[in-house]
Amino acid sequence: MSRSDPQPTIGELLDRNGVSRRAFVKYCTAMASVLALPPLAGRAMAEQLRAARRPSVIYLSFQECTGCLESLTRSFAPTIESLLFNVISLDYDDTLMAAAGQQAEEARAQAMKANYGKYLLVVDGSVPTGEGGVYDCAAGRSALDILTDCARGAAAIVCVGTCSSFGGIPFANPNPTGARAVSDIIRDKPIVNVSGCPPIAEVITGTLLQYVTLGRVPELDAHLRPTVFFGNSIHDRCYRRPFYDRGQFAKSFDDEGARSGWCLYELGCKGPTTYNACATVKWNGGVSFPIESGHPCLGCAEPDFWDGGSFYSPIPTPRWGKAGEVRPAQAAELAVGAAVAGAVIGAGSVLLAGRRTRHLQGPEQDSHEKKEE
Amino acid sequence: MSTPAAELRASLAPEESAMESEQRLAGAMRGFAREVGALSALRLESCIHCGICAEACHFYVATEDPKYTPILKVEPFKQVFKREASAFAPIYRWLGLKRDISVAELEEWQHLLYESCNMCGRCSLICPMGIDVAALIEQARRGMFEAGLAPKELYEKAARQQRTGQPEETAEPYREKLLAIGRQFGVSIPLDAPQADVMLTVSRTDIEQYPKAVASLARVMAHLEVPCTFRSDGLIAENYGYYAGARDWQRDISRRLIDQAIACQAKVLIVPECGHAYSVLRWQAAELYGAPLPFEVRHITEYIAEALDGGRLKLRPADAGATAFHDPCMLVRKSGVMEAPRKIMRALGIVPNEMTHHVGFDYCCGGGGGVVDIERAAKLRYRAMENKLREIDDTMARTFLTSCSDCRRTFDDAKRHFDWEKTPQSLLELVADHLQEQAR
Amino acid sequence: MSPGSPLARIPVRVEQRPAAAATGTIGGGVAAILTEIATLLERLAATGESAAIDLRSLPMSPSDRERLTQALGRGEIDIVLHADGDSSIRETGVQGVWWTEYRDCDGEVLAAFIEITRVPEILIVPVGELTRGAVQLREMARTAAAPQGESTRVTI
Amino acid sequence: MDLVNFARGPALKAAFIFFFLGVAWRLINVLLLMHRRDLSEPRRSMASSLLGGLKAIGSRSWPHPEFIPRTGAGEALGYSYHIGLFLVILFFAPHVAFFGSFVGLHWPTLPNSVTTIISVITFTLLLAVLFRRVTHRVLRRLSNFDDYFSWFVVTLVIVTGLMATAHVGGPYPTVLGLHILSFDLLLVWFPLGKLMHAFYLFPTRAIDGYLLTRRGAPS
Repeated sequence: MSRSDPQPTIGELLDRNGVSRRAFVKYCTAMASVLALPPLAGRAMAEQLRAARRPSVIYLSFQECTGCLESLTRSFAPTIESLLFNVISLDYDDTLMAAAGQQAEEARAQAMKANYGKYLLVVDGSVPTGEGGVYDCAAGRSALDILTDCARGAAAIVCVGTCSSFGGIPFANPNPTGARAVSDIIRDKPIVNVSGCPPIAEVITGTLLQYVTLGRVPELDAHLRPTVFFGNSIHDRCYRRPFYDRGQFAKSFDDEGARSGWCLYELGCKGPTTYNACATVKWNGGVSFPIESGHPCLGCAEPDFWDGGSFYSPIPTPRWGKAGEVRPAQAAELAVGAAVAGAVIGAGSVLLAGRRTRHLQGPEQDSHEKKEE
Repeated sequence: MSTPAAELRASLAPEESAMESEQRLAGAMRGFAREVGALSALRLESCIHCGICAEACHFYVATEDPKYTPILKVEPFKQVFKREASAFAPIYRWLGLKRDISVAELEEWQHLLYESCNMCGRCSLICPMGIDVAALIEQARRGMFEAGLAPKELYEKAARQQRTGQPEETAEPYREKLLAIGRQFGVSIPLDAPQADVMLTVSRTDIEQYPKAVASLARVMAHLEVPCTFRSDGLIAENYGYYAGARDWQRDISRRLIDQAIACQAKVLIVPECGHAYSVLRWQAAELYGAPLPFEVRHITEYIAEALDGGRLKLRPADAGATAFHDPCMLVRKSGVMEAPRKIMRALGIVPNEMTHHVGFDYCCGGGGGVVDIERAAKLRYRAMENKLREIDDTMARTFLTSCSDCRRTFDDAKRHFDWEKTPQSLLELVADHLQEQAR
Repeated sequence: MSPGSPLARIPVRVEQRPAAAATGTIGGGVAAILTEIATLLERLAATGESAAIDLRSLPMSPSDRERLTQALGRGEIDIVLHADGDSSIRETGVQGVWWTEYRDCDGEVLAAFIEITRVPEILIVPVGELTRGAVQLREMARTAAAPQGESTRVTI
Repeated sequence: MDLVNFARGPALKAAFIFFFLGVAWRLINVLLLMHRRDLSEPRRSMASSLLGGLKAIGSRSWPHPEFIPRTGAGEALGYSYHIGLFLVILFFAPHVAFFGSFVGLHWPTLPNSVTTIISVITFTLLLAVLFRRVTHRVLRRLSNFDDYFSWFVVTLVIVTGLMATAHVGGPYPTVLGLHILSFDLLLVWFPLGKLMHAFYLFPTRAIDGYLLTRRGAPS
């Protein structure tokens, strides 16, 4: 799968594969729309992309469920998917590639060697670090080992999914495998996190496309996510926002509010604290997204979403550390316990105060009588 | 010009100025510590520093000087409470978060607690938290007394009264003066009866300055034909221990009266026209005495009003013209004697022109709390009472009545100082002058 | 689904979005877009600068969109672009205002725009394509002269 | 979310415990201090004195008419921001979700536009309150660290809340985290400073109201 330099430009490849200029402009314009770029930028993007060379991509899967890849393969229509593979050169993906075993590993080694310092590393899944990384091994090597090895020659790393971005579900309490995010392990390479469980297909392809178009890592937020997709919270772009502002909330999944499409905040929607493109790009080619289907946002694109309390309790719901949410009885118990402890200490402080004031008053005797003597 | 330190020394009694700094501090701590209790703690803890009490205080209203804010006057007490007895006191001491009070502070507060507070209780009525600020000030004075910082006028009077029963040394003992007043006004003075239903007391101010008021008391009581008596060993109603902040002396002074009342098996002890004497005996004596008093304490206006109610007394209408009445703070705000004087005035056919602030909300005469006795306080006192005089003038009254000899003395003093045209008169005297002989 | 099926017993209600008030008047959103289009048209006339409005970026309810299409109306030109699916480029009732919808092979809308331009740029063939076409034709002419088995399919 | 999880998790729990512990500590300290029984003969019956105490709880909420010219404006300012605070604390939807989860109840909420307007007004009033405290001669003389810090803590909660609503000052989860943290700070500061007046207010009014009524004095 690897090619020898000089690689043809993407434009040449497109021509060779019979993809028309208009089809490509159309694709780029659609992408620009997804990226929320000005509509006319699609043409410029098409020109830039045609002139660019395909980067070699190595796709590593670690502690993951393959949901991200499932999502990715549902990006747009198959023709566009083929377009995607015209834009990048996917030199290693142990799930998708035909080769297996020794052959596959050799392909990776070859691609790494040929494109050292230039290839794009895509990582899917968290990296277990417990017990020396024994929880995830391929070809006799731990994920940790493979990652550090592959990262060395990478131009940049794209973490696909919440697991590789933030640790995800494997990282969730009690994290038996010592799972870590890629950014916790690799600190000397540009990293782009495309979080989500899974990420929206168009967000993955869009990020890769953006990287190829720009030739560098795009603008990122504090969690290293591309701001074009992760710049707004679900809540900010949610079509149910007017209900939130008016204070109209569904209180249960089968009440009048839920049927009327009111805000799901009180049913635990994490939209306000979740940054992703679900409300704008939507899913399955723009058909819908969870809130539109009547379910609160789970906040899957955010770090620690699995440990953030029940999916069905509102954002400000108090949580007592790792133990879970506070129940009224538990809160009352805790309050009473604290109050009793406080009362005991208070009683103690009164004893101290009594001793202190008695001490200050001196021996019990009329002060004036002393003075008179 | 003398230095403040010298001025302070001059304001103190010799025993007090002899005290060393450590003695002062220890004394203050002792005094404050003794006053710490659930009630004072709640009051001290509740303050939110809203500053509203300043607006109730005539010293602040007159000067607009923030140091006269009532709650600020108890600051040393508050500081000692927080540092020694509040919930976090051990932590405050451990971390040094609350300073110890200093002698300099105590000395500064002498002026605030004694010279610029009449303990009139107006601040207690305005506090949105409901704090009885005046009660705290009484307690704070007790600490100041222990620190040897009570002004000499109050200290010496209190000391003498505790020792001898008389706040001042007089050429002729008050007992003799009392009998002389009887002779002068031609009323019989019942004295030292072994048994009487009613024990009478007399105000030192009346004996010295307003003998007619004393005679009027005897005359009214004689008219009512109730077995009553003065007692030589419990004659003076005032309590300078209270003013000075001398808790133990206050108790001893009260006990003198209590013992005499018990000795003559009195059912009622009558306090003459004196506000603080009534308030002290009525509300504080039992606690200091350690038991409920076996007799009732009544102010003479209350007693007369009761007699009017019972039909035992009838009064002739008084030709008083437009009349204003000054409610003594110690009687209304501190003691709830609200209706009695008005009932009496009605019986005399007087409808008073009320001042802007009246009954429970009236301004103090400026002399209460012993302030009228303190020489150093005079200048500020005059300033504070100007507003009161204006309010009285605004009533356009010809006759100006009150029912407290200390208030009367203060207004008389103002008459001299300001060349004020009104003369404060005693309600009791007016009653005595208008007794209606009943057909028997 | 037959009336007796258990599915029929699930209560279903069609969601009405709040903006879709059936008043018949043009909503504020539609009026704003029409004003914007007018401004862009004026600019096009004055400076020749084309513009486009991405319909994805406009939060519009289906009824709003319906009102917008009705307001703009249908023009004289309908173009279908057969490139990885059938996309449509239609002139609206206002000349110079085009309603463009890019679709994929399944007919799903990938992107929708209102273009304010003389001719949508995607229709204009660039110089490179012209020369490439010329090369192709010359090649065809050359091979047409020679005996030929099957014709070559050309993708444009 | 890390900050939010910390703020509503361990930090909230610690603050919650500290709040109840500290409040009980301070209240018990006052309660158990020595109390002398009032041995004087009451002017009013026990029942009417108690009633007087209850009455004082209400009547002291507003100055006696005699005092209004001098204090009305100051008290109105004080009350208005308290009312604003209570409305926003109790009727903003996320707050209902928050407090409701402690007691297992839900109650009606106010529309966000209303709570936002109230918050802005309350914030403005708080600024006015601070300005007054700094400029008014009595307040300036009385004020200590407690007064200023308590103001700061309350205002911080309002400001971070408004920032979260208006989406300024950083990503919403960060600002929300700061908002909840500032509330945690408020819980911790509550038993340490003058905010305790919330607990002392009614007892003090009632007890001194009772004592004054017992004497027949105005209360």
